[in-house]
Formats: sequence, structure tokens, C-alpha cells
Amino acid sequence: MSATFGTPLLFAYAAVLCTLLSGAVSLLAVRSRPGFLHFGSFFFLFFSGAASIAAGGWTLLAKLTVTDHFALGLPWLDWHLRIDPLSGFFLVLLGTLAVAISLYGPSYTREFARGPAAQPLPPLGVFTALFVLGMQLMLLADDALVFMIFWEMMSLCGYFLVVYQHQHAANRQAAFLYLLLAHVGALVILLSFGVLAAFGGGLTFDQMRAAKLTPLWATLSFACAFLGFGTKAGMVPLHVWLPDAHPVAPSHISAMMSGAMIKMGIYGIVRVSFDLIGDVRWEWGMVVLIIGTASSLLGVLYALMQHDLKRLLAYHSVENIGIILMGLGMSMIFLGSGHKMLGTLGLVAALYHTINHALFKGLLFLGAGAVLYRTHERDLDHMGGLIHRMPVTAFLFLLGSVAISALPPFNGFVSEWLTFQTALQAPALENGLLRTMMPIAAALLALTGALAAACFVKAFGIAFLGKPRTRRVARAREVPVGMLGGMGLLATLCLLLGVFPTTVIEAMGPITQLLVHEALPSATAQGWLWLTPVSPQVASYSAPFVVAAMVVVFGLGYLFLKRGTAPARRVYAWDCGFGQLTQRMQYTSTAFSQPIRRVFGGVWKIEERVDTLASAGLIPRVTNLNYSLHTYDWSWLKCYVPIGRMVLAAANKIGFIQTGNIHTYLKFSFVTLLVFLWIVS
Amino acid sequence: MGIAALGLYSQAIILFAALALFTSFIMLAQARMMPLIFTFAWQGLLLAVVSVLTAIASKHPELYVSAALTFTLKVVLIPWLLYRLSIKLNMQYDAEAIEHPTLLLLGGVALVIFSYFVAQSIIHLSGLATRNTIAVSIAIELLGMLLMCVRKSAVAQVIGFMSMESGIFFAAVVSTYGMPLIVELGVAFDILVAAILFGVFFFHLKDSFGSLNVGQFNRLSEANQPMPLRDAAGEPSPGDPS
Amino acid sequence: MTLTLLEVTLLVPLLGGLLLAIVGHRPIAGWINVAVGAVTFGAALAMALEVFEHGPQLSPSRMFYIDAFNVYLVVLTAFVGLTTSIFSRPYMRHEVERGRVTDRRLRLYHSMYQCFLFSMLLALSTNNLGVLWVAMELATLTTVLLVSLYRTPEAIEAAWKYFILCGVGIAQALFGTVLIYFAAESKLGGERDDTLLWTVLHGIAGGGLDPAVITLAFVFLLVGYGTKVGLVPLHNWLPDAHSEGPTPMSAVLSGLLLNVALYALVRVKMLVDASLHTNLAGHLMMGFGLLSFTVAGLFLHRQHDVKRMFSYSSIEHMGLITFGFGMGGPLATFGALLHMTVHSLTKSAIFITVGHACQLAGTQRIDQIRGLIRTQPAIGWGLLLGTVAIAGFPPFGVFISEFLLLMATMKAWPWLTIPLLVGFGVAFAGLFRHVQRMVFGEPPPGQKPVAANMLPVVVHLFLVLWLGLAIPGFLSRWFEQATVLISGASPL
Amino acid sequence: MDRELTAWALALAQALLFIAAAPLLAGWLQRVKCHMQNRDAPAVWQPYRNLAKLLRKQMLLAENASWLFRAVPYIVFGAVLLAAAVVPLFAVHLPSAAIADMIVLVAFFALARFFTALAGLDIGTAFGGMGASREMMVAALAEPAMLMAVFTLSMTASTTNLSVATAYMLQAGLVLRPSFLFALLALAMVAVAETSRVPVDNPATHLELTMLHEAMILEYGGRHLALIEWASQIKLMIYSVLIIDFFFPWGIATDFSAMALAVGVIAVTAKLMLLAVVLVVWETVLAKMRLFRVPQFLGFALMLSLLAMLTHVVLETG
Repeated sequence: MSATFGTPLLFAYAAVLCTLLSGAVSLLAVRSRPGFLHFGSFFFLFFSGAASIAAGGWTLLAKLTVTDHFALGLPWLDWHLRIDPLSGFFLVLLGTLAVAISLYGPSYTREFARGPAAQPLPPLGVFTALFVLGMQLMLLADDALVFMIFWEMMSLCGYFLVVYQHQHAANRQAAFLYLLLAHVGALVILLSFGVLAAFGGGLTFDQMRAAKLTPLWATLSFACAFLGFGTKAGMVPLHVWLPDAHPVAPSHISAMMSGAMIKMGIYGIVRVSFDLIGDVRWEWGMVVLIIGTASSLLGVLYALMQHDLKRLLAYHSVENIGIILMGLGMSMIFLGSGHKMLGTLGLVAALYHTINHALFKGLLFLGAGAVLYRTHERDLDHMGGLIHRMPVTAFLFLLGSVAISALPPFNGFVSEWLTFQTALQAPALENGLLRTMMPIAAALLALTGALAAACFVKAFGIAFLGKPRTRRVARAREVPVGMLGGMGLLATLCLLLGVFPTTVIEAMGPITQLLVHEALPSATAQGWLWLTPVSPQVASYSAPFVVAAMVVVFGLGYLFLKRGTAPARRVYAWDCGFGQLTQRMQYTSTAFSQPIRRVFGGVWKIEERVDTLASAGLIPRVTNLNYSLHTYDWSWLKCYVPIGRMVLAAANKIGFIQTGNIHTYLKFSFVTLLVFLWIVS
Repeated sequence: MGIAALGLYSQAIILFAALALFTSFIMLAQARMMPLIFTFAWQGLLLAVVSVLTAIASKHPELYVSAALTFTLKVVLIPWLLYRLSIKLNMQYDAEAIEHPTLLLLGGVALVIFSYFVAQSIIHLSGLATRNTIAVSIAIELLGMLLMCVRKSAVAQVIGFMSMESGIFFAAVVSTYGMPLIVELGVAFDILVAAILFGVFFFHLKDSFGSLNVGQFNRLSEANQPMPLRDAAGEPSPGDPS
Repeated sequence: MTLTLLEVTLLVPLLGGLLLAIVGHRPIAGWINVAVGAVTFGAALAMALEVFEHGPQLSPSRMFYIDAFNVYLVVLTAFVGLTTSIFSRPYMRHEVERGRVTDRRLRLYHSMYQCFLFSMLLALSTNNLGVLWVAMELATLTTVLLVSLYRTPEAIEAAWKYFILCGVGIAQALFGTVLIYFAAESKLGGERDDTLLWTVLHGIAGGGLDPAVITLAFVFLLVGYGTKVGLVPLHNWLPDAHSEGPTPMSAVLSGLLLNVALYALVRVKMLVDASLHTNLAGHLMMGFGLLSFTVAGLFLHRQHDVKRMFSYSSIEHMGLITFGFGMGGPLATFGALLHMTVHSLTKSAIFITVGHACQLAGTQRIDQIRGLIRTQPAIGWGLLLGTVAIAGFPPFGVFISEFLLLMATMKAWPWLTIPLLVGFGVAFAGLFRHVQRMVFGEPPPGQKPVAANMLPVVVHLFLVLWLGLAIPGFLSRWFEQATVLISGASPL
Repeated sequence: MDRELTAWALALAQALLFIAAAPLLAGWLQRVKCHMQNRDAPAVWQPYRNLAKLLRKQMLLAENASWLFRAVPYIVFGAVLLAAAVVPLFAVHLPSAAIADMIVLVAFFALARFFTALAGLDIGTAFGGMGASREMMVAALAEPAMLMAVFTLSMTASTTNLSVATAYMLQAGLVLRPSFLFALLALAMVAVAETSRVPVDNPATHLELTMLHEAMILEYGGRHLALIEWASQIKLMIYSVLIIDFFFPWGIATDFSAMALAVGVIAVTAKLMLLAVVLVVWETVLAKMRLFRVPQFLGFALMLSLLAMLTHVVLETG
């Protein structure tokens, strides 16, 4: 191995080392000494995260690309490692989440140390560490073999984490489905690398970059990569594993999966199509754009129908991946049709949304975890009024909701705004079809945004506002400071990335330089205050002003309205003069989404049942009314179930070979022999 | 070259080869146990004779060894063994119903033609007078296999197996004047052991199944086994409130 | 020097078999078994080092020939033989306690175990195709009694099928050998006893043995040894034999016997390729391999018996390896060789854990085995990790070989990657849906841990892990030499 | 530098004027409406009186109202204020327009709506939930329609900056663009929905069946209510000014000379009064529609805006 001192790789290795240590330490965390997990493991995880941030940050700021290799792997193929701005960016993302969960985890995992949900702790720590390790080294990989090894390792450890509480059948099934799709996806990715390797004459990424592909093979390679990585990223219709796997995992793991793991799919798509294959084609962009739009819309529509908080969040991951893909797709379209600068804009928008989603989705999952930790409830319709019991959690969750609903001045809005701006540059395109497609995609993105807002009004409103619907929820307490710290970190970052977009975009310069040899000078030309992606005349946005104005309004409100007036009197809610309110009168999440369910009917397979129980008597009165509603995922019913059935049917048919009758067996070999003899003579 | 052109020995060889083939057919059609065993012994004898004749004709003394091996194994030991066993297991009067005997024989004829067709491609290679009999040896082997495929009784299957071996032996003799000695010995040893093991197994089979009808041995059938439960297929339905 | 070592390698198990035939029922027998295995392994290792230093070795009598291809298989065989004997000691004792095995049968088991190892080592190290055949037949004969060890009707039936089918198959192989002899003999006449020597044959093969005969011979040999490799549709004996025999037997059958049969097949293929200039042999093997691969993958889904299921997985992997060898080319060959190694290591480890798991649950039925990871974590994790490894997940070695095979396929036959892909997916699903249910979940009430020696499993999995992360230099050089030997080119 | 300062000063003045004038527009609207419906009308500055009264009243809060409930009015007002600050009222080329473009404008409204809906859910009354759920449904359909309409304009002017766009329309003069026709209609319909006027909503009732927006703010009183009412008046004004700016920008000041500014103010006043009359006519002839007809109404708006977009792409660009 070459000397790595004075390069970001040093930090990267440090991060890997810390991760390994974290795993090693948690091996000691037997039932009697849980401290090794709570403190030891997460302690090292913290430093691992910090080191990855340092490594990534250094690469980004210093615009470095450092390579290294170890004499491992195959005799003729060392392990090639490399850190460049792209991987650095994702390392930062990963490290941030690692730091957040290392603050959050120690308290959260106490739940597994004792009590009803007690589990053996070492697996949790070990596989969390290996999970992070897989992602870190996968980002550092510079040849197909290392990449695949750690890609699969990530998936595998993810499996062990999802199945961690394996006494629940739901966990087992979800984990199985997850691992199956991950495995198949990985094999498809392997094919994509196979094509590149076959043309490039080698497995290292450098050889692949050098490969001269015919359009057909390039497209095939891209298609494989897109399918494979898309499975991991959770794009429609390959997303079915996601809403099952994320909810059942421990919440800090869900945050890690939704925040970091599925982003690795995005990393893969960017790495392969922009970096390895190189010249992207607008046809690919069109496909990506369409799939992205579908994912975002369907993702949010399915999210609206969920009343399991974590499942709702999982579907929102599908939606946000869709938004990221839209950005990528437009970028590909622009690059493919020769508009470098606009392509760069799309790419920046996509990457920006990637890190944003990592932050706020991590935050939201941690928040959901906090609620779960105190109330052991995931069902919205059993929550309510938590803002009084867990004010800080509520506040942080609210920030996350605002961010994910793409509302200013938070980060989610900035990236969506950039995506809109990219779409609005469509007139620059020659191809009329694309020119129409993009704005329509943008309109659907707007629809998505509005629906997302609706969904989070529901999520936050039903869970945290109103009156508690169950006793457990009514008795909830605020979570320990460590968990709040983890969430607070992410929330702060959400705000910062929303308020100072120009700085972030400037930092992303090296990435686009690396991938498309182009940066966005215009975006930051007007200084940190003004974000002007194309030019000040075309569009501009100044988040700091917005925040300032908000502060001013509050200040004035306090000065002129609140000060000196009598304190507000607390009375019964008026409610148009109806009588005493009970918590049963509140809107439930199911009720809340009813109008939308009615408007967009047909997107879901809905089974609605109303059971009424009439009392006996001359005039039968309804004494008991039971309403139940199930929504099913079409893509599951239409794509996966048939395939599963097909395989099982085939397996059922194939049984005839093993009749158990020796004569049949003898006949088999006899016939085989005769056939072969026939063939050769 | 026509058979007339051959020497007397060669003619004799071909004659006996034909007879051996004929015995295979008899075995195929023979339903009763004892005659089956005897026919098998006869076949062994014919093959031994052929080896001897070849040895004389081609002045290959080592062929006497293989002839001797054939004789001891295929004519004396194995038939005797089978004979004793079938008496012990008192099935000497067993006779099994062969379905479609004529069809079977026609199939046998087809096999002979097939093996001739197969042998065509290699016959030209052998410089030996006996080369035409390669086809016969292949035929004997395939017929032995056919026998195993159609006969229900374990004994019949063993006989089929053994006659396959004879066919191969015969092929070795007539195509290349036998194999290297060590190989022949090894093969002979294996066959002997195999025969003994077969004997052991007859008893086990009799004990555990009450008969030697291999058609009944299908406890390990998967054909009519139901699939494992569906839930094992890991088919959760997303949409289910889990 | 080497040859004395080789003689030791061959004689020790033989004598050990005889010794155990006498004392095999005593408690000490288990230890003797282990000791014999250890000595064999040591000798094999030493011999391997010799070969590693001085290259291929031919015994003066020219009876034995050790080259890069078979030397590592010899070591592997000796190694797995050793570890399995370590496993079989507590296992068989438990079986005796459960009264499934009497003293006489225990003795039979021990002595046959060593004889079986002997026959396989012989098959690997011999230079004579005829002797190779004899050894293969011997392997059948020694194992057939072990398969029926429990004397249950199922066991008897399985053994009978094993016996008949392999007997018939092996007979075809004999005929093929005769034909090769015929071809060679007609080529060089004279020196009869050398004619079947591998070295001689390989020498003259380039000069063209008669293609017609060789082709014919290959067909017979393919069907013959293919039966023992367990290629669909000749595989039917395999699941029965694996599921009904004692577990150590299943371990060595899957881990070793199939390898040895495949070894014989590949040796023959080398001859055929050298003398035929078409790639017919390769194509036949590819077709066979692909068929076995896919069919076995489907069969995995419909299994009720855990050992049976893993035997199908063996068929699947053998199919893959056959496919790889059939494809030829350095990359594929290297991958196939590597896969032979990692598969036998992993699969034997799996069978070892499965054996303990079955003793734990008192049944082989998948739907009655539950919550292993709760009752005895060592067994649960062992089974789970073993399955993960065999399913081709990194960082285990199986992944590397499958990776190479896929890459090679992509290079040579891009469209065949699709069936491979489907096969992998189906097989993984079929394997995992069962294993997951056995390992996880709540254990049935009253499930107790059993005495188990997990050392073999740990060692095997560690080796597989090591191979997955980095192939040590000497091993990679062996593989490379073997690759050069088989495919005529180096992957480097 | 000096010019810079005057510009910012003007921007501030415009924003303040905007806020100040919003209730006036509401009053005018009310008055015209009453005339049209033969009722005797309140004074034009009645809204000011209401606001003042509300601001003076003592606060009543539902007992389980959270801190969020109390913060919402300020957030809403702030968001709408920001929106008002960036819309050119009587002059273009004002620097404040750079703070936020059309998309951000829409986002400000979304922000206000988001928090209003949360406030509706906070007390836990059935009405609040109902209002929130319906409002979000309506918004989900209105927002894309609005954005599409706005996109059509911004693609024509190739900018999303309001001031620049207005200036572009101004110097482009009268061009008969079919896309603008559709966009205008779409925008008008959206505006009606967003400002909760007939036929989508009727701000004048507190009837379970008809309430949308009102249902969410039922529990508010005192200064909170004042802020919210004021905010919605500003919102109405913003929409009207937007329509004016995009489609009838004539007369708006392009330089900062007193003359031009005066003209601009007068022009915009006149146009607003005219627009108000149109709105009143519309509200008088139409009746409030059933809730589940609203999606069709908005769907129609969406279709119009799509049509605008397509006609723009197909007919108006090279």
C-alpha cells in the first residue's frame, strides 16, 4: 500500500478502524454488561462518523482524488481504493448520520438490554458496525470486486438488523423479502459491471472508464445498473421491500437505512452512469425522469394511506428517491443533448436533495423512534397530544416535517426549488417531446410536494396534536437528552442547509467538476446571500432574508401585540358551541386522508369494511359500528405475487422428476445416454 | 469383408458373439427367476469362450486370464450366489409379469440397430478381425440396461447390471484384446464385492419391504408431496398494516 | 520423497480402516478415527508442499501422478476428512445413545469411513484411468453400506437406489474407459500397460486420438461420472442418499465425493479437448451444468427435509461448477476450481451444523425445527452463516467464485447470464425461506442444547472467509497452475 | 449606492402599502357585493375597524392549546407578509423581488396553509380536523395548477423572478398568446380556491357542510384571529395583484421618478377596483358547490394550465 499520510484516505482508514472497533467492542456486550454496547460501541461509531466527515470534507474542500491499493482479493486484482469528491460527499452524508445515531443510540438501545423487548445485544452492535463499514468501504471502492463485496455486505448486515427482533413474523418476512431483492439487485449490478469489464478488459474502475462501449452495450450496462441500484434505492416498482423492512428495524437503524443505505443506490447510479460509462444519453434520462416522477407521486400517495408512522415515513423515502431521480433524469437529458451547464444544475439539485433527504428522513425516523421508545406505539390512530408530553421531540419532529414538505426556509425546499429551476430550463432543449415532458414532470413534482405537505400535516397533527387517544400515550414522557441531541443535530443541519444553500452548492463544485467537468459559478456569483442558479435575472432566492423576516414578524408581534396585554385565559374549546369534547371526536389519520382517498381513488387497492351490530327490538338500533380499511400496494399484487406464484408453481411441477421409482430413474439415465449417443454419431 | 473371408476362429467368435446377444434377448423375455439366472450363466460362458477363442486366434495369452476371470465370476460365482439367495429367500418359483413383451423385444432389436449405427463411426479403427463384434458388445450393454429399466425384481436388476458388465468386458476383449491386467483385476474385484453387497441388500430389502419388488420402493418419492406452507415463501403483503 | 509421503497418505487411511474394523466399536474408536485423519492430512499437506516446490511428480512405477490440479484436491479431501471425523465423534456417540446405531454398525461406520477416504485419495492420485475407475467404484461400494447404516426402510431404499444408479452410471464410465483405451491402443499399439496412463494419454492426445472414438468415450464417461457428480437428470440417487445416511456421510459425500467425480470428468475433458478440436465436450457440460443448476434451484423450494434440501443445493453448485469447466477459458476455470474448494468447505460445514441441529430438534423435518438461534446460538449462527456463505454472499469465498463465473459468462456467453441470474435468485429464495424459519423465531418448548463440537464449522467458515477476502499466494499459484493445465492459459 | 438605497426604501414602502391596503380591498369588495345584492353596505374601512377591535380584545385560548397554536398566527402572517414583499405592486425592478421568485411565493402560501392546518388539528375538535383535511385536499390540487400557470408565464418570460417577468410582459406589449388566456383562467380559478371564495368555499358561513378555511381557525380569537384575517386579506390582494401584473401590467412604474410612481399607484388601484367588481359578479352569479365537486373544479383548472403549457410549447416556441 502506498503512503497515505497527508491524504483524506488517512481519515477514511481511521473511520474504518473505528467502525471495526465499535463492532469488536459490542461483542463484549453480553446481557450482564450492556454498557459495552451503549457506550463502547456507539462511542467508536461516533468517531468513525466524525472521521468519515473529516475525510469527505477534506476531499470536497481540497478537490482531491487519492487512490490506494492493498494486496488482497484475487491474485491478479488487488483491492483498489479511492476517495474522490463524489465518494467524499456521500462519506459526509454517512458520517453525519453515524454521528447522529451514535448520540441517539445509547439511550434507545436500552430498550433491548432489559424488559419485554430484551434481545442479545452483540448482534445489534456488530451488525450495525459492519453495516456502516460496508457502506464506508463501498464508497471507497475503486474496482468492481471490492465494490460488490462491500455492497453485498451492507445488504447482508441490513438483513441481520431488520430481522434483529426475529420473534415477530413480520420482521422475518420483511427481512427475507429485503434480502431477496437486495441479492437479485446485486446480481444485476454485477452484470452491469460485467459488461463494462468485458469491454474495458479489467475490473478496476479505471479500466472501465477507459472502456469504449457501443451504444447498445452502454445502454444495457446502464439499464442493469439502474435496475440494480434502483432496487436498493427503492424506486417504483422495485420498492416493495422498503415499506416492510424500514418500519420493523430498530429506529436508529431505520434512520440509517432510509438516510444512508438507499442513498448508496443513488451513489451507484451516479457513479456508474456519469463516471464509469461516461457519456450519458438523453434516452436514459427520459426513463429515469419517468420512473422518478412515478416514484415520487406513488410514494407520497401510498404514504398518505398509512397509519403506521414508520411505514408512512418509509413510503416517503420512495417519494424522495423519486425526486432525486427526477433531478438525475433531467441532468441526463440536458447532458445528453449537450447542455452541460443545465445538466450540472440538475445533478446539483439531485445531490442536494440526496443529502437533504438523508438529514430530514434521519431526523423523522429518530423522532418516530423516540415516540416508539416512550409509547411503544407505531399506529398514528393511537397517538395524539404528544406535543404536551414530549415538547422537544415534537418541536424537532415538526422541523423535520416542514423540511420534508419542502417549505421555506428549510433544506427540502431549496433542493426542490433547484429541481423546479432545472425543469423550467426545458425551452433550451431542441426535442419538443422533452420540452413538454419536463414541465409536466415539474407539475407532478408540485403535486407531490402539496400531497407531502398534506401527509405531514396528518402525521404531525394526528400524532402530536389534539388529545391523546390511548392511556399509554397519555402517560408518555420526554426522551433522554442523548436522543434529543441526535435529533437536534440533524434538525440544525436541516435548517443550516436550508439557509445557506450557496455555501453547500459551492462545496459541491468539485463533484460536478469530476463528473461532468463543469461547475455552477453563476449559482454563487451573487455572494452567500443570494442563490441564483442560472442568473439573477432568471431566478433568485434568499433564504437568510426569509428567516430574518420571520424573526422580525415575531419580534414585532411580541413588541406591539403581546407585551402589556392581559395573559390569555384558558377556556373550553368553542367548537361551534357543541358540548364537551372527547378524544374520540377527533379526526383520525384514516379520516384525515379520506378526501384524498376519494379524489385519487384507484391508485390503491382499497378494502373498506363497515360492520354494524344492530340491537334487537322493534326498531333495531345500531349499537356497535366497526370500520376497517386496508390499502394494498398494486405493484406488489401485480408484479411480485405473480412471480412468486410462478416460481412456486414451477417448483410444484418439477416434482415429477423425483418420482421415487427406480425404474424412472434408470430410464432417465438410459434415455440421456441414448440421446447423447445419437447427438455425437 | 464378408464373414466367409474370415478365418475359422473369427467365424466362431462372431457366431458366439451372436449367441451371447441372443442370450441377452432371452433374458429380456424370461419372466421366471431360475431360468433367468441360468441364462445369465450361459451368457457368461459364451463370453468366456469368445475370450478363449480370441486368445487363441490372436495369440494373446493374457486374454486367458480375463477368460478365466469371466468364467469364475459370471459363470460360477455370481450365478451360484444368486441361486442360493433366491432359494434362501424362497423366490425360486417367482415369475413376474412383463408388460408388452413383444414391444420390449422390438425395442431390443431397435437397440441393436442403434448400437450398430453408433459403432459404425469407430469400427473402421480396429484392425482386429473381431471388430464387427463391437456393435454386439454395445448392444449387450444397452440390452442389460433395458433389462434393468423394465424388470421389477431386484434380482433381475442385478442380473441386468451384471450383463451390462459382461457386455463391457466383451467389448474390451473384442476391441482391444482386454484391458491392462491391473484394471481387469480391479474391475473383477469390484464386481465381486458388488455381487456380495447385492446379496446383503436382498436380505435388508426383504426385511424392510417384505419383497424384492423394487417397484414398491418409493417411500422417498417427492412427486405427490405437497409444497411447503406458503407463508414460508416470505410473501408479506405491503399494505397490510403490520 | 514425495512418493513415500503419497504412500503414507494412501496407506494410513487403508490401514486405519482395517484397524477400525477391529476396534471400531470401542469409545476410543472416534479418537482413532480423528488421529488417522490427522496423520493423513499431515502427510497430504507435506506432499503438497513438496509438489509446491518441485512441481508435478510422477512415481517411478508411473502408477501415481500428482500435479497442481489434483494435489490441492488431495489436501482438501484429507482436510475435510479430518474435520468431519472430528465432528462425527460426538455425533455418532449421540446416535449410539439414541440407539439408532449398534456397536457392529459403529465399527462398520468407522472402518468404512476410512476406506472411503482411501478410495477417494486413490482416485485423485492415480495416474491410470482404469484405476481411477476402480477407485470410483470402490467409493460407491464403501459408502453404500454407510448410507443404509440406520437400517430404516428409507435408508435401505436410498442405499439401493444409490447402489443401482451409481453402479449403472459407473458401468457406462467403464465402457468409456474401454473406448479410450481402444483409441489409445490403436494409436500406439504395443506397451499395453502404459496405454491408460494419464501422462501417456495426455502426451499423445495432442497428436490426435481418433475423434470419433474419443467423442463416443466422452459421452459414456460423461453419463457415467456425471451420475456420480449428480447432474440432472442423473442425480436422483443423490438427495435420497444424503438425507437418509448419517450426517457425517452426507458431509463427505457432498463435500468430497462429488468433487472427485467431477475431477475425473474434468481429467477426461482435458483429454477430449486436446484430441478433439471442437468444443463439443464443453458444450455438453455447459448444457448439463445449466440444467442441473436451474432444476436443483427449483427443487430447493419444495423440500421438507433439511438434509435433502442441502443436497439439492449441492447439485445446484455442482451444476454451476460443471458449467464453469464446460465454458473453459482461464477465468471460468479458475472460478470453477475456486468454487470446488469453497463449496466443499462450506457445504461440509453446513452439513455438520445441520447434523447437530437435527439432533437438537430430534427431527430432520424443516417445519419442526425452530428457533435454533435461541436454543443453541452456536448452531443457529453456524447454520445461518453457512447458508449465507453458500448463497454467495460476500465476504465469503463462494461469492468470489460466483463473481468470476458470472464475469466469465458475461465475456463469453453474455445471454447465458440471464438464466444464471434467475437461477441464483430462485435458489437463494428456495434455500433461505427454509433456513430462516429454522434459525429464527421462538423455539418449541423443551428444546435443549446438545453436545456439539463446532470447531470444524468455525475452521471451515474461517477458511471460506479468508478465501473471500484474499486468496493466499501459494493457493492462488496452485489454482493458476491448475488453470493453465486445464484451460491452457493463465487468468493473470 | 444612493439609488440602491432609494430602491430598498421604495421596496419597503411598497410592502407596507400592500399590507395597509389589503383590508381596504376587502372592504371595497364587501361594499360592492352589498350593492349588487341590494343590501345596505358597511363603510369601506369596516375591515380596519374589525381588526382594531380584535386586536384590542382579551385573548381566550382552548385549554389544551399548545405553543404551536399560539405561534401559528405569526408564522402565517410572516409568510404572507414575505409574499407581499416580493410582488410588484406599483413598480418593477425593485430589489426585494430578488428575495423570492414565483415558486417561493407559492411555497410561502404553502407554508401558511401547512401551519393553519396544524392549528386546526391542535385543539382536537372535529371541525378543526375536517377543515384541515379538506383544505389540504384542495391545496393538493390547487398548487400544481397554480404552478403550471406560473410556469407558462415564466417560460414565456424565461424567468421566475416576478419583477423581471412583469417588466417583460410590459415591454412585450400586447401579444395575443393563447397560452396566456388559459393561464389567466387557471390562475383565476386557483385564486378563487386559495382565497376560499365562492364557489369553493364561503368565508361568510360557519356551517359544517360548507366550511373549509373557517373550520381550521374556529378556535382562534383576539389578536390571533386578527392576524389570520389580515393575512387572508393580504393573500386575496396578492392574488389579484399577481393577475394584474401578469396579464394587465400597463401603467406600472419602471423607473423611480415620482411621476411614474404616482401613475403606477393610480393604475394599480383602478385595476384592483375593477377586478374586485369582476370577482363580486362572479361570486354573485355562482353558488357554493359541493365539496366533492371541488376536485372537478380544480381538475379543470389543472387541465387549463396544462393546456396553457402545451400551447406555449407547441404553438409559441420555435
